[in-house]
Amino acid sequence: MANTNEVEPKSVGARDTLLTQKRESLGQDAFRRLMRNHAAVVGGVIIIILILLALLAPWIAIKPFSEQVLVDQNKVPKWLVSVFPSLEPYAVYSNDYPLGADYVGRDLFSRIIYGSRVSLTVALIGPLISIIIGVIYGSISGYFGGWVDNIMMRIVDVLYAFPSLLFIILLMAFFRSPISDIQPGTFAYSIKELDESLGGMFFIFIGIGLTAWETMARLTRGQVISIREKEFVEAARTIGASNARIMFRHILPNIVGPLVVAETLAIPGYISTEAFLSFIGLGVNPPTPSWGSMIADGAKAIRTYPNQAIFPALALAITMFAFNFLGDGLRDALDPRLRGTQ
Amino acid sequence: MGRFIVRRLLYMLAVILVVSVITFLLMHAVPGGPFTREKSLPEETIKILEKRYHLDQPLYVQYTSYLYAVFIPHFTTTPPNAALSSQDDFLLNVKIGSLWIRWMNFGPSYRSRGRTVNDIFRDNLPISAQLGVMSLIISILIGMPLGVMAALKQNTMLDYLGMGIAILGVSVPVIVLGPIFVWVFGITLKWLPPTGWAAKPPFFLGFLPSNLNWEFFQHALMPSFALGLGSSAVIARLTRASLLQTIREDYIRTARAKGLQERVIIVRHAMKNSMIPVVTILGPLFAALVTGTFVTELIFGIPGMGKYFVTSITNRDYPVIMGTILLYAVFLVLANLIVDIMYAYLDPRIRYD
Amino acid sequence: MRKMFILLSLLVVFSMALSACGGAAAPAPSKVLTTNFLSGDVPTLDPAVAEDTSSIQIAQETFGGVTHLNEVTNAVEPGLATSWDVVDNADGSQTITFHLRNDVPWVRWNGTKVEKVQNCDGKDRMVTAGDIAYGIYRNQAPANASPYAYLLGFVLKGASDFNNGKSTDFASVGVKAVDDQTLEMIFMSQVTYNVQLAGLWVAYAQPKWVIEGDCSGKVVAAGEKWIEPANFQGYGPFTLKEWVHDDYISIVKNPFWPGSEAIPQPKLDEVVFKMLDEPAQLAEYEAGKADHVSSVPQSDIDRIKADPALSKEFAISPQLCTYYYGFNTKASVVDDVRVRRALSMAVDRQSLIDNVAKGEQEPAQWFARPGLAGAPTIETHPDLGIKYDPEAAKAELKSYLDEKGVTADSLELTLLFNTSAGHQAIAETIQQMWKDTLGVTVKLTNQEAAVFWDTIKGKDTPQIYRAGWCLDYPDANNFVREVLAVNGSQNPADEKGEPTGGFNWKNEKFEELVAKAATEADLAKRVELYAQAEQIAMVDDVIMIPIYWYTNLDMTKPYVTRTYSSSGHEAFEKWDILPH
Amino acid sequence: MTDNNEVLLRVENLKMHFPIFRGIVFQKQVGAVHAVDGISFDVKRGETLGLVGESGCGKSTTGRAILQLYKPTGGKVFFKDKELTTLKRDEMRAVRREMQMIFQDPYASLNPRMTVGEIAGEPLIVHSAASPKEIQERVEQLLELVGLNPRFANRYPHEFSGGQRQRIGIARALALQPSFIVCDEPISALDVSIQAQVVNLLDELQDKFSLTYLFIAHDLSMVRHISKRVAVMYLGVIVELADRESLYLEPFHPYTQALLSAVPIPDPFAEVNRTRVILEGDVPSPVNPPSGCRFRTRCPIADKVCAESRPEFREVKPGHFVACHKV
Repeated sequence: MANTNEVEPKSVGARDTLLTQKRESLGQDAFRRLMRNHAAVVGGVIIIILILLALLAPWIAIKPFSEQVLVDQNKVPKWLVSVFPSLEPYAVYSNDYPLGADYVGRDLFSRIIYGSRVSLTVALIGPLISIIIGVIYGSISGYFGGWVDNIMMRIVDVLYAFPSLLFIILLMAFFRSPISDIQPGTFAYSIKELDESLGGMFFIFIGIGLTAWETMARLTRGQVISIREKEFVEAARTIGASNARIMFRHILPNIVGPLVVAETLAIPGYISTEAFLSFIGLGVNPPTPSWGSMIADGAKAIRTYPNQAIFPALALAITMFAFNFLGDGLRDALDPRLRGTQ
Repeated sequence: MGRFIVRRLLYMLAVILVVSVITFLLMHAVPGGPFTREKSLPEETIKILEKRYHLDQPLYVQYTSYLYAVFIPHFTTTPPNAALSSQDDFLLNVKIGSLWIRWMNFGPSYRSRGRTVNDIFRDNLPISAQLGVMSLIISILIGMPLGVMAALKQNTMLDYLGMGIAILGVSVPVIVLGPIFVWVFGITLKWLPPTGWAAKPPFFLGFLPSNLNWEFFQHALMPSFALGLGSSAVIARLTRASLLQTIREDYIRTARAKGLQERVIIVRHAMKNSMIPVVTILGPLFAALVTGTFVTELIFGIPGMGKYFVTSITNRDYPVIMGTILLYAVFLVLANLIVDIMYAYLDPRIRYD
Repeated sequence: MRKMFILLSLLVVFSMALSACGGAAAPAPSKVLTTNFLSGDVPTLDPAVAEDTSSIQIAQETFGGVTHLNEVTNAVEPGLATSWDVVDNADGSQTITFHLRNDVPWVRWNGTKVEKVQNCDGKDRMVTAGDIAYGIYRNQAPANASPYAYLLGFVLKGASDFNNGKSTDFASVGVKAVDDQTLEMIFMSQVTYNVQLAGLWVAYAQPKWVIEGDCSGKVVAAGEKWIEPANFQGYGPFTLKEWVHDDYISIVKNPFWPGSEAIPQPKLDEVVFKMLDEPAQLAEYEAGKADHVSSVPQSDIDRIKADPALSKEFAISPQLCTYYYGFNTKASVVDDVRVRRALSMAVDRQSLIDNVAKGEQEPAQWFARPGLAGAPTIETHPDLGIKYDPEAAKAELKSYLDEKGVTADSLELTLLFNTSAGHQAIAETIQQMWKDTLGVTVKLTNQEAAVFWDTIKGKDTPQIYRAGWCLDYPDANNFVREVLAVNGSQNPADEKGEPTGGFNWKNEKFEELVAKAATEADLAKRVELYAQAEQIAMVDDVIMIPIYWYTNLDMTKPYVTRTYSSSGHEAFEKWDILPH
Repeated sequence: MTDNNEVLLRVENLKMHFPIFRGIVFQKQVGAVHAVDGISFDVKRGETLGLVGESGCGKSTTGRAILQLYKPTGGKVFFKDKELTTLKRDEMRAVRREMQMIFQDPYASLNPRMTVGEIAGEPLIVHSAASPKEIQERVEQLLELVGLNPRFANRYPHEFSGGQRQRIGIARALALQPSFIVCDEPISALDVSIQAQVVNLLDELQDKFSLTYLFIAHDLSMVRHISKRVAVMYLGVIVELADRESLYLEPFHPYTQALLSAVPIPDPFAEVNRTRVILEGDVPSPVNPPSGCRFRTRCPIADKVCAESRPEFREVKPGHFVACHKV
């Protein structure tokens, strides 16, 4: 805070020179500092490329993700043998598959491209759910304080102590149960339908949202409490601003930074949650590819056909790197204490 | 502080009660029962089995008798003899005079005949705890130095390299890392045993391996690393962020102005204060690691708790589901309590009453 | 920080101190074979309540029945009984009198070696007819709630009523120890597999004195814990030495087992079963820490077959199980037999086996896997059942489509399988085959296992679902009748005998055939009866798509000699480790 | 300066207690911080009342309780003819147009995410249906008024110095043309060189708009210049209230005397002769204030009676009120 530039105008002339300087908002300042962070820039570029890949998958992927050519199963391109020499004795070559074919003869490359859709959807939906629920919840709890806060936070504590993974398994088992238990027209039925229409991704969202929003709510609450006591909030109350105005105009804009950073850093966690759910067989419905399910399938054959696990794992790792570096960069850039450094 | 701890412990009890209600209702709501088999059992057999485990009673009776068995201490004059019935095994048995105080009967496992949830806790939890503690140590030993290095050399190659290594740990899932470890170190190089755990019950003090020798560490090395690498990234990043903030505080400048050595400044002044966010994450991390991790235990063939977390649900082994979830909740709440106490140590401004 | 380092270094010092105490391991006995079970603790070693392969495997090695089934041929051989007399009674029941050998003592592992068990008088305890009757009593006692009580319940006189609590007197059950060496059993019908059932694990002898206590308290009752190593007593070729729950079980040679042609004295000193996930099993094996892998992961087969050393150790042997897709014959679309037949004929089983399953399984044409008593074989019935025939499949479907006036791609079909990568690969492949051959798009859904098993037998059984069946006892009756017939395990029915789910199927002719086959004494005629029944279920009514007959893929180190079991339980008493 | 005797604000027996909860399972109130414990005074239109006391004596709380930022525990606040403590939210909103506050910390009191124009214009948005253009014009006027270049309107607070920021705060307080402003130590966080500028600005504005101030400060020298009357607070109560001249020349209360003796005198000779009254001990906890006279624990002249009864707040000279048994 002590770093604020003193711009006390001493004379009219000084004022004019000041005004001719480019003025810079907090956002611009943050952006400028973000752009200086090479890792963050690289991360951001990778994410943009990934989004493009996901959107343009039908044009980039060389084959449909579900096309099986049974006789081509486990085929590998020639170049792969130089990377994994252990493949040599039994590999069947086919250069039609840039990264090889999987256990039923589907093109790994195309599936990785399409698989980015699931991972990126998770990367978008996770924060969405956790921000919508978590921020609203945490704001209410932190702003009103007192017994409201007490009750709301105790609820979070209970949910926090509840292993969400088991909750997902139980939910999935419940909603993917025989049709007779769930009658059409009910809420449960629509959820079931929604899940089916999303290719089984709905419960991944639920699972991710479940774990995520509690952390978000706690973070938001803490931030709101610290901002709530600031004098500018009192000032807003003095002029008669409504609770909603104070919340949206004064408190939220001031906590957005930490929240954005926390979410960006949480994204890799969501992506790996999807991978884990896929590993225990609770992921997307086949044949929809996801990196998680590809890794889970490939990991079983990792000694025989390492490419089937390693390439999707590589895709996952690159994505996680990108989000992590971007998140770290954003934090450095948005931290008001670091403002004006470098 | 004492008051604070007592309040938190009582509060923990409330959390656990709520968690138990939710779990109980949820697991009974899920279709498929504990005696659903690929080869279906005759209805009569299922009825007999349900009667044996009191599953034919109304849900509220089942729940209250569960609570009674788990939460209410029992006072008897008969010494514990869990042998005859797997329904009569208490975790805590204390003899005062001729009176036995017995507490926490988590019930029998439906799947493992003659075994109780308490048996599973006694045999498997220590192993998960050993693995968890070791992987936590590894993640701290890797994560903290990386984080400190990255913070001190912010935005240099060293920073990117350090964070890169850390993130790599969390980016490559154990599903891939584990088998690769087994392949490289277990099979190809034959440096380490590919699977298994060298410690077995009975455990020293109930949780320490009774044979803490080279063989034990040989077995522990790969799984601890596979598990610890993931958390080391979290620790590294938090350390970095927190240290970055701390070293810009005025008192660090003052320390610099005093002409203190940089090393002294970092170790004595900055580290302690930047540990608070790191300690926060250690709580849940510890709880998660100690209660076991499914994938790691499966890949490395470790007889820990983690597998029970997933398989008990698949088997609809109700007492094991309840037991493991409550255990997890207790660990989590306790871990958070310990974190809060650690806060007070790290930051003398924090007082609880 | 400093405190933390002090703590850490203390821990290190402490661990070093402890490691100094850990002594060198005792020299291993000469012939220890290490093999494995699947991951997860073996649920029980108590034969009375055992229900899974691992439990039964241990029970089979440490106990034994009156009769014994050859692990390769599944022929009935003498076990505890050296001979038996079969008498058909006028009321349709059958009395079998087993004459037991008198030289089998109860033994236990005393911590250092196997020793004989003494009775209250200090004499050796020998296995008696009473011990076997007690075993059957425990299996049927309602308090024990044995999941497999029904195996005997179906055939043994009075057993079912006793198990259900309708009768509380065990004397009403058709089991009697006439004297120590004579066991009399009364069966409800004169079916051929009574002798087989009498020798199954549900009828093994059990040590009453250990379970309930004896010798006026000198032998303390161990109750449910009698199967723990400290209490365990057995009499088979091996006995239990160690059971580290969820980790491993080890059994040691019982030197007091007299041995017979069917069950010889073991050559191995000890067998260790490690409980490991499939990939971990293989890793242990390849690292030289195991001598045998009981099942090889499908994904590693290519590599193993290409490896000069491993390929020699790799073996494929038949296993008495069948993999199939069932139909709910009353569900929409598949309620027409032409659709079902088209779907069944469109599955290229050989291609599926070669490319996906990879275990050299046999393409299944019918349900009861060859090798079971009474089951037809491909050699004798090459054209029985259903085969891959894309043209015929197209024709069947066309006739249906033309009649209904719809197109193939408008058919709404769902295939349900339980969540598993293996099932998924097969489902994905067959989905593609149906699409390529018939133009039908089948939706795949999966369910978590416990839910799935309920679903596929419930009133909303999906149109097509995955299933499989393995033997309880090696007779075609266990397959054809106990699964497919009304009230069979995959064809539940209400009290009136009307099907309610599963196959949702009833065919009077079929019922007649399988009932008749059960009691038919002439083997050739039996096979014919089952063949006719199979033809009805597989071709006329198409209640299922038989996909393949299982094989077992395992690997054994070259220095191990062995037999290959088709029942899923190995006979380790016939294995040996050669000097190497 | 108009000097009619119209009372603009009257505070009667105002109490502000903050409860303290304790309990293992069920939280119950075990006590309260007696931040403000029954104070009465009035402020006349156009005057400046200085409110002085050590930090923690409850003076800022008084300011906030008057503005109803805290709900007072007891007592009444009359503004013009309205009793504020019983007003509904909407009615209070209307009153807020007339009473504003200038805050102590120029850094914390401005929202860092809003531009100067937005900050100064916010009261207008909240309270009037003025068009954006009107608001913009008004904001420019306001900035000009407090001595800032109107072209700074779309800059952010972090680009300004402390003094400039306090000017922004003043502009915000003036936006609704209030008649009464609580100045909560507006200059204590500023450099000495800038303090005078701000005080002068406040003076100017008071003349221009006939404003009424409640000027809160922690030492007497600060309010001397600006206040017409001064009230001295100690541990939640007012111990002395008088005209500036009367108070500075003839302080009756031992606490006031002690405070005044601590003020340096700009005349070096007088400074040498200044006798300083040094107070012993610490301020007692407001959770458990001393019985009788609040000041007795540190009072050099206290005796038994001071512990027994609470001194009455009485007029010892016309317009000079003191709460002390010994006067």
